[in-house]
Amino acid sequence: MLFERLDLRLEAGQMLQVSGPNGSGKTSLLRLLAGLMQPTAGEIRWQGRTLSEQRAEVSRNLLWLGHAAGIKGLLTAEENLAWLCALHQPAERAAIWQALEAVGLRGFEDVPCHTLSAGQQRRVGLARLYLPAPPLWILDEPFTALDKAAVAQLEAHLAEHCRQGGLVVLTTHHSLALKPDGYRELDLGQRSL
Amino acid sequence: MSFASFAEFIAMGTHGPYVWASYGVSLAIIGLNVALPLLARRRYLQDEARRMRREESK
Amino acid sequence: MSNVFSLLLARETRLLFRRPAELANPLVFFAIVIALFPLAVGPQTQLLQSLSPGLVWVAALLAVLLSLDGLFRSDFEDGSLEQWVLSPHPLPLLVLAKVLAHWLFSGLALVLLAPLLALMLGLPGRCLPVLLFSLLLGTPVLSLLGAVGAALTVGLKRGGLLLALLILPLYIPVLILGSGALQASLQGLPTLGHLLWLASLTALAVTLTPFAIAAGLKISVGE
Amino acid sequence: MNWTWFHKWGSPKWFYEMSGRWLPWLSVAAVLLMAVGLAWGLAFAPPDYQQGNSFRIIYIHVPAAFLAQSVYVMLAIAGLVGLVWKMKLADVALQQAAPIGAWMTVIALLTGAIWGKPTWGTYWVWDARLTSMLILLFLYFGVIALGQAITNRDSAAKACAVLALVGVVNIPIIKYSVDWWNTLHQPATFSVVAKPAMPFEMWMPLLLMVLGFYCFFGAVLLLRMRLEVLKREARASWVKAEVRMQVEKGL
Repeated sequence: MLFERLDLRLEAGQMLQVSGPNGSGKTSLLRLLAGLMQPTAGEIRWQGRTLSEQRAEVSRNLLWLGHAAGIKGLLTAEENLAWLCALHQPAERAAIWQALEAVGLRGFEDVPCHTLSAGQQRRVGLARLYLPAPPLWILDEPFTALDKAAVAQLEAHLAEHCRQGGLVVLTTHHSLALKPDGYRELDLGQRSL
Repeated sequence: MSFASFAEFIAMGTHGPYVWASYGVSLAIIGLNVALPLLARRRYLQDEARRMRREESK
Repeated sequence: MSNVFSLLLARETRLLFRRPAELANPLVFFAIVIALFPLAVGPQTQLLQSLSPGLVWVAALLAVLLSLDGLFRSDFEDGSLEQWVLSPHPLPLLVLAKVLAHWLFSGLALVLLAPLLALMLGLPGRCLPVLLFSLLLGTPVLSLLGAVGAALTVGLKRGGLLLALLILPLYIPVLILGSGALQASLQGLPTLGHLLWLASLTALAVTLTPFAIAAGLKISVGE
Repeated sequence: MNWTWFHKWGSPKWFYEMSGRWLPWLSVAAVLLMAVGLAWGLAFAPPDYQQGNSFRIIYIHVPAAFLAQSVYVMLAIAGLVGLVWKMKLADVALQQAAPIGAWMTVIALLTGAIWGKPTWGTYWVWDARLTSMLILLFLYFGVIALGQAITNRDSAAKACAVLALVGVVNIPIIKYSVDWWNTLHQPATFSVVAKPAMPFEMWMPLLLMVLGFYCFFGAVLLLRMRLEVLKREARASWVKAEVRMQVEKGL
């Protein structure tokens, strides 16, 4: 049992930062929202209907980035992204190269990912956010292993996504420097269990 | 009654050892299946009783 | 939808060929197990020949099982499975592509290696077509059933032995039919019946197991 | 159709109360049926003209084998109910029934082997029924091992449910293939229960024993499930009250 009596409503254009100490259930909450886990009690609704009623519809609108982003070390950055996009909607090669350039991986398109550093691998995963993507983003610790400049850039990109009517739910330990209008914070550590 | 005497009943023709071994083993297993949950229940209640005492003395 | 199927097939193929050693491992295992039997029971041709249908099938079955242990493990660890589960495409379709890719390059290779090893056990050449067909029809079932176990145990630290425990009993019909076909052919009896039964098992496995595999993966990912 | 009973069954509290009422009746029925069946089968039924008195072993072998097979089917049904309707009690039933089923399989195997000695002259023959029973035991081991290996309670129940469903689809296939394999390799052995026409005083005790075994299974399953429900719902207030009452009764 991680949390009880949690009532939350999010709308387009908002950003929810879930914070709290280790073990307070940040990742679990995100996995529940994405539909990877089923809640013991209670329910999660997307546009008025529960997740299990409309699995495919939710999936079409959801971009999930977990601790591990689904990057294969043996495949190149481009191959990885092409597949991850194909799971939702196939992306053009030019678009993938642009996205890789946007995350500062220009020139690394054809390199197998296992030769990249941890931060670079993280960026390959984040490059999905720069490709045509679904509106709801659920990101688990997107800022880990990134340098200062990259963090600032990602914050700006997330804020921009919210401004365009997207919805972002993320966990992170640092406090965001750039908060969009619809910013909310949920501190799981403050809640009495 | 298909046996004339108790001794005959025990002997089961020449098959006494087999018949009684089967029944013995089976009844032991059945007994085990009844005893284990009962014991587990008792142990659980004892654990709970201990926990309650601890909490009351606090 | 079929586009994702072929894309996944291409991706899995690419992954397998970038680690060729892992493709060879089940084959080497298969050959070693076969080589153990003459050493254990003695080199008499007559004895080995009469045992060969069973030996080839048991060794093939174990080789397939071992190769399946890691089927979903790396996808589980690097988060790929989460992406699959959350994609709008039906998960049974995706896992079918994954298992098909795995079978194409490990199961099929096993089928092609088997005649060579069977000849070493003294199986006469006239039995080889039946050997090939029975393995061709039987190994997909082994792969698919094994994938169910692999999906259920993917989140466990030491899943390998457990996988064998779960899946080997389910392999028994394939083993009986496959080695039965070979035995019949060795004795000069008709084998079509066995092969048809194997074919229906394959059809059954292809239609039903993807759903069980998908359910198993969802459970493992949702833990 | 009225579905309220179904939802009631989903409530652990309702289950605990009802099962508490049924348990004594089931236990009494099991003891009575088995006692009468045993006495009748052991002492009053006539000996078999071919096997002599060793045939009396069927009065436990057959009910145990029956039960072992039905329990596996029950596992699959409970698994399906748990997966489709997310009923927690079905999960409990699945995991608590599996060990009982495995023990019944062990009884069937042991008695079958002992019966084999006077009949075939050896304890183990790869007879179709015994072989199928052995495979069934392995299937039970699989379900139990999987349930033990997965630490998350909900995931363990779901995984066992999937495995039981895959197993139950396979059981007829295994059974037929083993039967067919058996006729191929050793034709015309005669089996523990290959009785064309049993007289009344032979099959009546058998029927009583079968019913007795089912009642026994029901009683033990309820016993195990009640304990598991207490453990799982330990935070609920009715469970706390119940445990307190039981503890005070015991002290």
